[in-house]
Amino acid sequence: MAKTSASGRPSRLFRNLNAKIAAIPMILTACVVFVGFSAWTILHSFTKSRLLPKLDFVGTAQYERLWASDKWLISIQNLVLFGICMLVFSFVIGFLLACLLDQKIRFEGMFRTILLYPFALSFVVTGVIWQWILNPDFGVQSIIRGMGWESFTFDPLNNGRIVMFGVVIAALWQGTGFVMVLLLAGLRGIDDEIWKASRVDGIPAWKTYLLVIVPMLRPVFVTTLVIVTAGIVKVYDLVVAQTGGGPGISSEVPAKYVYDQMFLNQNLGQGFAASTMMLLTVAIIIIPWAYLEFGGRKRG
Amino acid sequence: TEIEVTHWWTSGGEAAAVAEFAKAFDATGNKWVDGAIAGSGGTARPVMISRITGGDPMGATQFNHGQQAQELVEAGLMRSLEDVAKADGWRDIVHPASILKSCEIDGQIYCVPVNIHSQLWLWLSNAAYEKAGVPVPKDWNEFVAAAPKLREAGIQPLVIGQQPWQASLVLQNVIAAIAGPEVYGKVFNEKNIEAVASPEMEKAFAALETARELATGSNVQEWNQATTMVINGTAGGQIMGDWAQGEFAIADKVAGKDYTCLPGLGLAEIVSTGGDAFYFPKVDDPAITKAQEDLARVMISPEAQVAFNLKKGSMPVRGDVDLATANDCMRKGLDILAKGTVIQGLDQALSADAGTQLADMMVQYFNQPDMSIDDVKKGLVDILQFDS
Amino acid sequence: MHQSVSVTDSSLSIRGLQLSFGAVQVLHDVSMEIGRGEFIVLLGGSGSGKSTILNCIAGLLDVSDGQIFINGRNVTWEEPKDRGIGMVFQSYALYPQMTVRGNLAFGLKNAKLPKDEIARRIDRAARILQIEDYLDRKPGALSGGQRQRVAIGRALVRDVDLFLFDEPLSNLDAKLRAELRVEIKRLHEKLGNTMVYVTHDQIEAMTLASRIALLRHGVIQQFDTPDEIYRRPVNLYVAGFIGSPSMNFLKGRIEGEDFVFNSHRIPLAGYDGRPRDGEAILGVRPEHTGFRTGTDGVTAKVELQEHMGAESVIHLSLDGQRFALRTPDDTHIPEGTTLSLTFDISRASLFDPQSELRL
Amino acid sequence: MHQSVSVTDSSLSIRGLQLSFGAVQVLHDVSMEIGRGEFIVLLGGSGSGKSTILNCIAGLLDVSDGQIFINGRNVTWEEPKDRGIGMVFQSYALYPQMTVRGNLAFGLKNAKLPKDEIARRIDRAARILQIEDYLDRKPGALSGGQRQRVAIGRALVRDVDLFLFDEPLSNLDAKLRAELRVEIKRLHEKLGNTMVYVTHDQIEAMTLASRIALLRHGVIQQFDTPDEIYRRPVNLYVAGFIGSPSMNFLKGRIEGEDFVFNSHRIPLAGYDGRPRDGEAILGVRPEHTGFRTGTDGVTAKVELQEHMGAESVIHLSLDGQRFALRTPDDTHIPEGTTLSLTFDISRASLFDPQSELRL
Amino acid sequence: MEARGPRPRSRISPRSIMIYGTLVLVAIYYLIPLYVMVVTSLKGLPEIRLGNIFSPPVEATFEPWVKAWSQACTGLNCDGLQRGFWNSVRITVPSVIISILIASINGYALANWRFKGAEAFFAVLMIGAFIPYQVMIYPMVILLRELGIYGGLTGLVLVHTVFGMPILTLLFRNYFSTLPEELFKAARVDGTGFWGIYFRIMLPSSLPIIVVAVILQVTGIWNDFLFGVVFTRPEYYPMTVQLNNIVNTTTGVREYNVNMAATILTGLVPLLIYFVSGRLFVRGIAAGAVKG
Ligand SMILES: Nc1ncnc2c1ncn2[C@@H]1O[C@H](COP(=O)(O)OP(=O)(O)OP(=O)(O)O)[C@@H](O)[C@H]1O
Ligand SMILES: Nc1ncnc2c1ncn2[C@@H]1O[C@H](COP(=O)(O)OP(=O)(O)OP(=O)(O)O)[C@@H](O)[C@H]1O
Ligand SMILES: [Mg+2]
Ligand SMILES: [Mg+2]
Repeated sequence: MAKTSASGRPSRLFRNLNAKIAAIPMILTACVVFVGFSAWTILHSFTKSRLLPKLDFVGTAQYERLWASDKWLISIQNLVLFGICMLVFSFVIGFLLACLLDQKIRFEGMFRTILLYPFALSFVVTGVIWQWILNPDFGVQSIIRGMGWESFTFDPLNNGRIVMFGVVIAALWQGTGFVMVLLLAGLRGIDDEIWKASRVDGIPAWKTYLLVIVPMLRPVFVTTLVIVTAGIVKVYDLVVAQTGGGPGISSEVPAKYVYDQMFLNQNLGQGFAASTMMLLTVAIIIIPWAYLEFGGRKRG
Repeated sequence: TEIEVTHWWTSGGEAAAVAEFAKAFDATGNKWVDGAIAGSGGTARPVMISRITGGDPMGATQFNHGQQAQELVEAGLMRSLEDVAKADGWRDIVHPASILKSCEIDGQIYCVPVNIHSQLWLWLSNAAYEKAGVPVPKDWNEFVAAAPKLREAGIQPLVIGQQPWQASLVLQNVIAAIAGPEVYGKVFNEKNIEAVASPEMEKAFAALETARELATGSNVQEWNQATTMVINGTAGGQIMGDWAQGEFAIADKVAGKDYTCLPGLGLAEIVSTGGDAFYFPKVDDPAITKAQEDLARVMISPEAQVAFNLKKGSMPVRGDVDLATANDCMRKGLDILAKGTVIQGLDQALSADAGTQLADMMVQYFNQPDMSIDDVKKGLVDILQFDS
Repeated sequence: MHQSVSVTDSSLSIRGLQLSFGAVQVLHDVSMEIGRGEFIVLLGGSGSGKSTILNCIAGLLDVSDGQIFINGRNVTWEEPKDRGIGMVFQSYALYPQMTVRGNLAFGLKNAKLPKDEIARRIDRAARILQIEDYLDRKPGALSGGQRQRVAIGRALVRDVDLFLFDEPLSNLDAKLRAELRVEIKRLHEKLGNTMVYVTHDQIEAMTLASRIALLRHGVIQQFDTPDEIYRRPVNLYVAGFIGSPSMNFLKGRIEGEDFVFNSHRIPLAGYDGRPRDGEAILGVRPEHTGFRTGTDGVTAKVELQEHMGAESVIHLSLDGQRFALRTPDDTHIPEGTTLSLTFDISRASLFDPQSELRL
Repeated sequence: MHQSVSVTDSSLSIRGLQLSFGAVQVLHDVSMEIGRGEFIVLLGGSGSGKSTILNCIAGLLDVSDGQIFINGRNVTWEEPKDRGIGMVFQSYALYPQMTVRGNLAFGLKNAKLPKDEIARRIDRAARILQIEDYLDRKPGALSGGQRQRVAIGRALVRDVDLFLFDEPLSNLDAKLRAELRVEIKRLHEKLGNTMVYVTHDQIEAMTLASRIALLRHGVIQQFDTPDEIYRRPVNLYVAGFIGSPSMNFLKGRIEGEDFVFNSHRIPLAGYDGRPRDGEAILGVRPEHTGFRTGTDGVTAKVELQEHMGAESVIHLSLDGQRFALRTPDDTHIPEGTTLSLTFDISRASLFDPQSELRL
Repeated sequence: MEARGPRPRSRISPRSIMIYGTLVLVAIYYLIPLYVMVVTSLKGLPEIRLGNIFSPPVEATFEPWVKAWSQACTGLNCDGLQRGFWNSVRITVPSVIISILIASINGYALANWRFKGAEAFFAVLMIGAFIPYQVMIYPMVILLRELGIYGGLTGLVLVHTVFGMPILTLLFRNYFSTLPEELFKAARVDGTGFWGIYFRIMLPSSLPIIVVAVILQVTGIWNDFLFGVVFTRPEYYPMTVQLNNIVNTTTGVREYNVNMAATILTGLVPLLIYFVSGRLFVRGIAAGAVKG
């Protein structure tokens, strides 16, 4: 302030000091919770911790056991099946519904609310309701049989081979509305003139959606994909509430495996090993995305 | 002093039983704060462990005794009841002694056993057999023989819930009853691999296959849903522990008249003991420490034992009480307990880890018709090796 | 109004167009007859209904009443693609994930044109618009001007007689706008098709149009050649809208052959019209005002001079009222100088203060 | 470079400013000395670094190197609010949830000024900008021009010596832009403070600036009065950038006193500069080109005429090359007419084709 | 000139029949579970056992609702859901407020005050959003124990704040980057600091995204079971724990009507919030959430 001589350049550290202070919760969460806890988990996955975490290392024994376990393999299969079904159906249905709602229709708000309300319910509630509706003794099956189609069989929750589809039905009911809203928001952001241009060009609406709009919505799809995938990987409550992993262990999922190992089997080490595998998978999927999203290009 | 007690006894009969403890405890001038968490141990246990390790322990908590709490004890988080036990002579009054043994770690007693569950029962619906026109079976063999008749009458011969532990209970039953207590002990306590291949075990495995056949078509999840089917006669029988009795009681069914119970599948006079116990986390507050002692004493007191176990449908942990009001089935159990063979339940014999693995395998067996009995044998050997 | 017009000689004919959005009427009885090869500019302020008319012509909006004929055919209820029009948008509206070639071909492929015909048309359009070098780039890799050219190309390949432009240049900066304006004019001369061009920029309107339709609140104020609109605006609004800086307005009275304003009498000899005695407003454009330093006649004080290199605008205070004056002379005139003004009455306009119409 | 400059006599002084975003250097050694009361316009194409310089002055960006002095004080590392500046933005950047009055008062309240002082300043600014009537409206209820005025008012109430404008008018339509341009000029004359004004519109630059800094790729090309930049552009880029339509360039040679172009010899008598023999480019502005119908001397064919009411631009083809010509005469000249051109050499420029510098 | 061309398109075209038809069918599918829940909750137990789940109650009874709200037992406590309801309120309100406050400050710092490394931390945060919660329970217990806030509301609020942070920060960051940067610059010139800009410029103009955040957090936290049960004492157990106790409590015959009533009661708060602010939700999503 006094002299024009020295550069007076303040230290880098103190520029934006307030912003850095404000970001402390985020930094702590990122470092302590997400990085720190993950590291802790990975470390303990090499131990034979049982009820309590202990640092007596057993090398990769937990992993060997993990991959020899039927239950784990089934869990993985189920997750993949569930994930693929969820992604495909929730995106296809969600997008179709978003397109329908985008047609300047009347009562849009009402339809939107109806499609979205299940999202407000917890997975536990969703699981309970759908368990009830899919129950062969008084649910859909018995209704249709009652209407005269005696041989009708739709009993996913008691049939290990198709039980995951029963879970998918419930999960779709719960989550498609949200996908739809995200995509609808994306559609609303598209320049009206694109539509006009395609109409003048004589492109049928479905073709415009498929060839023009979908590619334009790419960033929205990516965001939605991230959100949906995060939910898929974590799926637990729904399965517990709806099938409890049954019949038998045919609807086990990794998150449940982790939980069961840690708290039912009292074998923390094994649970940690399983969660480490989950972390690894997630990282393989997400890190390239995160890199593209936050690292690669500079924001303007 | 208020003391919080956590447990996972929330079903009708269980809750009524717990209320007896609470009543007795409140009578000592303390106050029982109930911390029930429904579900099973799987839901409740992480909460209990978290709270104990998280430094916010409850006053007392239910655990299945056995190996479950051992690490907590080793970590010094649990309070030793040795003083109380010595003073009150628990070692003398608790019968069978093995029940208290499982509370003992390094010579100290850490828990109060509150009941004995006998897990080896076949429950039969008299109404179902009446309807099918066959007499109520007296043992497993008759039960198997009557099954086709039941099928004809549109009745499910055997109902097994789809939860893993129910499946392993069936295994435990057939081995203990058909292969016999010695073989059972060799297999599960000694983890003797050769015993698995013994001819006695072959018979047991054969019975297991039969059980799977009889259970085909049963599609309930929970044990009490299965029991309900027996109660209203849509199923012939269920293999379940004595806690099923609570359900019969609530439905106002009378043992011997409406339903029949066959201990040891009607073939052997054995009980396998398993039970619940209460542990007491270490706390600093002397008032609570005192209350914990009060609670421990209340739980093992004859009066509370009688009241509790009548409601719970289980047997008291002390031989010196008289269950005059016990019903037909419980009498059978008590008799066997007094004179027959006592074997250790799987909870005690196996680690939780091995137990769950076994259960997972068994439930798979019951659900996948293409899984052969040889897979079970092999799996059993693996699990035993793993646990030894 | 339009009963006896023969249709075949006009390329586009709009008759009694009405349009309401809900309760709000946006277009009021808009009628236009547009000849083949004309360049029509729809000019007006924001919200005056320019885009709405264009969208009606294109078939992107359903009219509430009235009819639209293109090449003598009633297309009022036809699909946009069947009307034989090409359209260019303000935001370019290119399909972002397709190459330039893909953008140009998309509509044609959809119309199931043969491959070689498509290639031929794209080549031609690319040559005309000089976008041959970018044909394989995506729109994201093009500059604003190039994108605009591609957008025009998309209309061009449709091989239609009627082009519709909705403010095609307003997203570009001034310099580029001036350049593309000339290009569009050249293009029109080369193709000779009919164009309807929406803008709110009067320079574009003046330089491009063969006729301008000046709109206000959904009503056509004047539909005439640029020269006519510039010289003989039908009313005050048009007079003020066209020209930059705006026309200067002086309130006064007409008395016989003179316009009396304050204490000055300005002879109306040579005025193009039939003024009647009474209150009137004299409108003189800045560029039709002469000056010299001096204190006789109508005088005004210099307040500010804007130098523009080739010319300058002098802002004056004429008896307290602002008055602008435009001159090709850029020499500086100091603030406060008193100028004596002369008006070119032959190019001035007189308006009735009540009806606001030109006298 | 800047060691010996005395600071106190200039209002704003920028010395050796460098700025990089990551690896990209956006500003290259930018230095300017700006006197009290000057109106400086930063002119340049998109991405040339205009806003970046302005943000550095305001303290909204940290410089990589160099210093900034305001009123003789080194403010390089001071907070924006302590620099004594007011700033006006392109998007107005009014606080949407506050009334106009709240917007104006916001900064003053932050500075903890007494209530009556705040009221006084707001009154004064509102009077100057004629926004008294809207003081209690929210920005959403104002038109574009009114918002822009409020944005200026927000700078005004800060009572500072240095105003920074970042393309304040480019969101407005042409007519309003012209009006507000004049108002800003008036305002400057009234307040007499220093202004730094960013624009890419050369008309704004020419009419407003006391000096223009013409930027390209973060380098100042020329920093001089509008007149000087218009008359004697230092290089081809500047020459082409200023003026609309752009200056015409003719490639040829200087031979003694003449510029030889194709087969024509154009005498250079009266040229303002010291041309040397050799290759050269002659730059002539459209408005400094005379014409008459005829076929002698340099001739060109009319391709297109743009009528603008008060004047017209004639686009010609001169031996196949495009050539534009501006004339206050709007009479129509038919396409294809051959014109004979004359150039006002005293206002033309010659450039070295290699260095692109003016000769 | 008589020819008027084809008649105007009629309002009821096959196209709109298809659109509305599809939508109505889908809407019915979506409403069925709710219908079943409501209908079941109004039936008596015998009727449930006999009838089918879709038939309306012959004799509507509010008994199950009363029971679910104030009588259903968990262990020895037979006061239904009502206690859990107030606990849920006590947990949800501070958790929602604090988590949104912190996440919006983070988003603001990320969007407007970019500093070196900020994006890296944010990327870690985003990856963290995928980690199954089960993995976090143990270390979290240890952390809370070390901080001395295990078991109380503070700890639970912290847990919700931490796990809500990734998605909320993303929302706010994206939203704030869509606000004109010039607004932020203007405020700096006006002498407002980091916090002043946040509280007086950013926060007041972020209503749409706050609505989204509130909805997401209220539903998330209200519906949470795992954290509520693991990180608190029974006196703070949220409604979902009570719901779990009622639904999972197994007396011989399941009281489906009570279960359904309890389920609806538990879901009522988030449902209400959706029904009330669904429109704002979509607008807010459009305003900030869906931009990369
Ligand atoms: N979909 C719509 N619903 C209701 N009103 C509309 C709609 N589209 C346009 N309008 C109204 O119609 C009037 C004319 O709009 P139009 O877009 O034609 O104006 P414009 O002349 O093109 O203006 P601009 O120069 O701003 O593009 C405006 O008042 C506008 O508010
Ligand atoms: N935050 C940033 N990160 C990286 N590069 C930037 C950033 N801001 C500006 N630039 C680059 O710096 C250069 C100068 O930008 P600046 O905004 O100063 O241009 P400008 O002259 O104001 O252009 P315009 O007329 O388009 O506003 C541009 O090339 C731009 O891409
Ligand atoms: Mg428009
Ligand atoms: Mg800029």
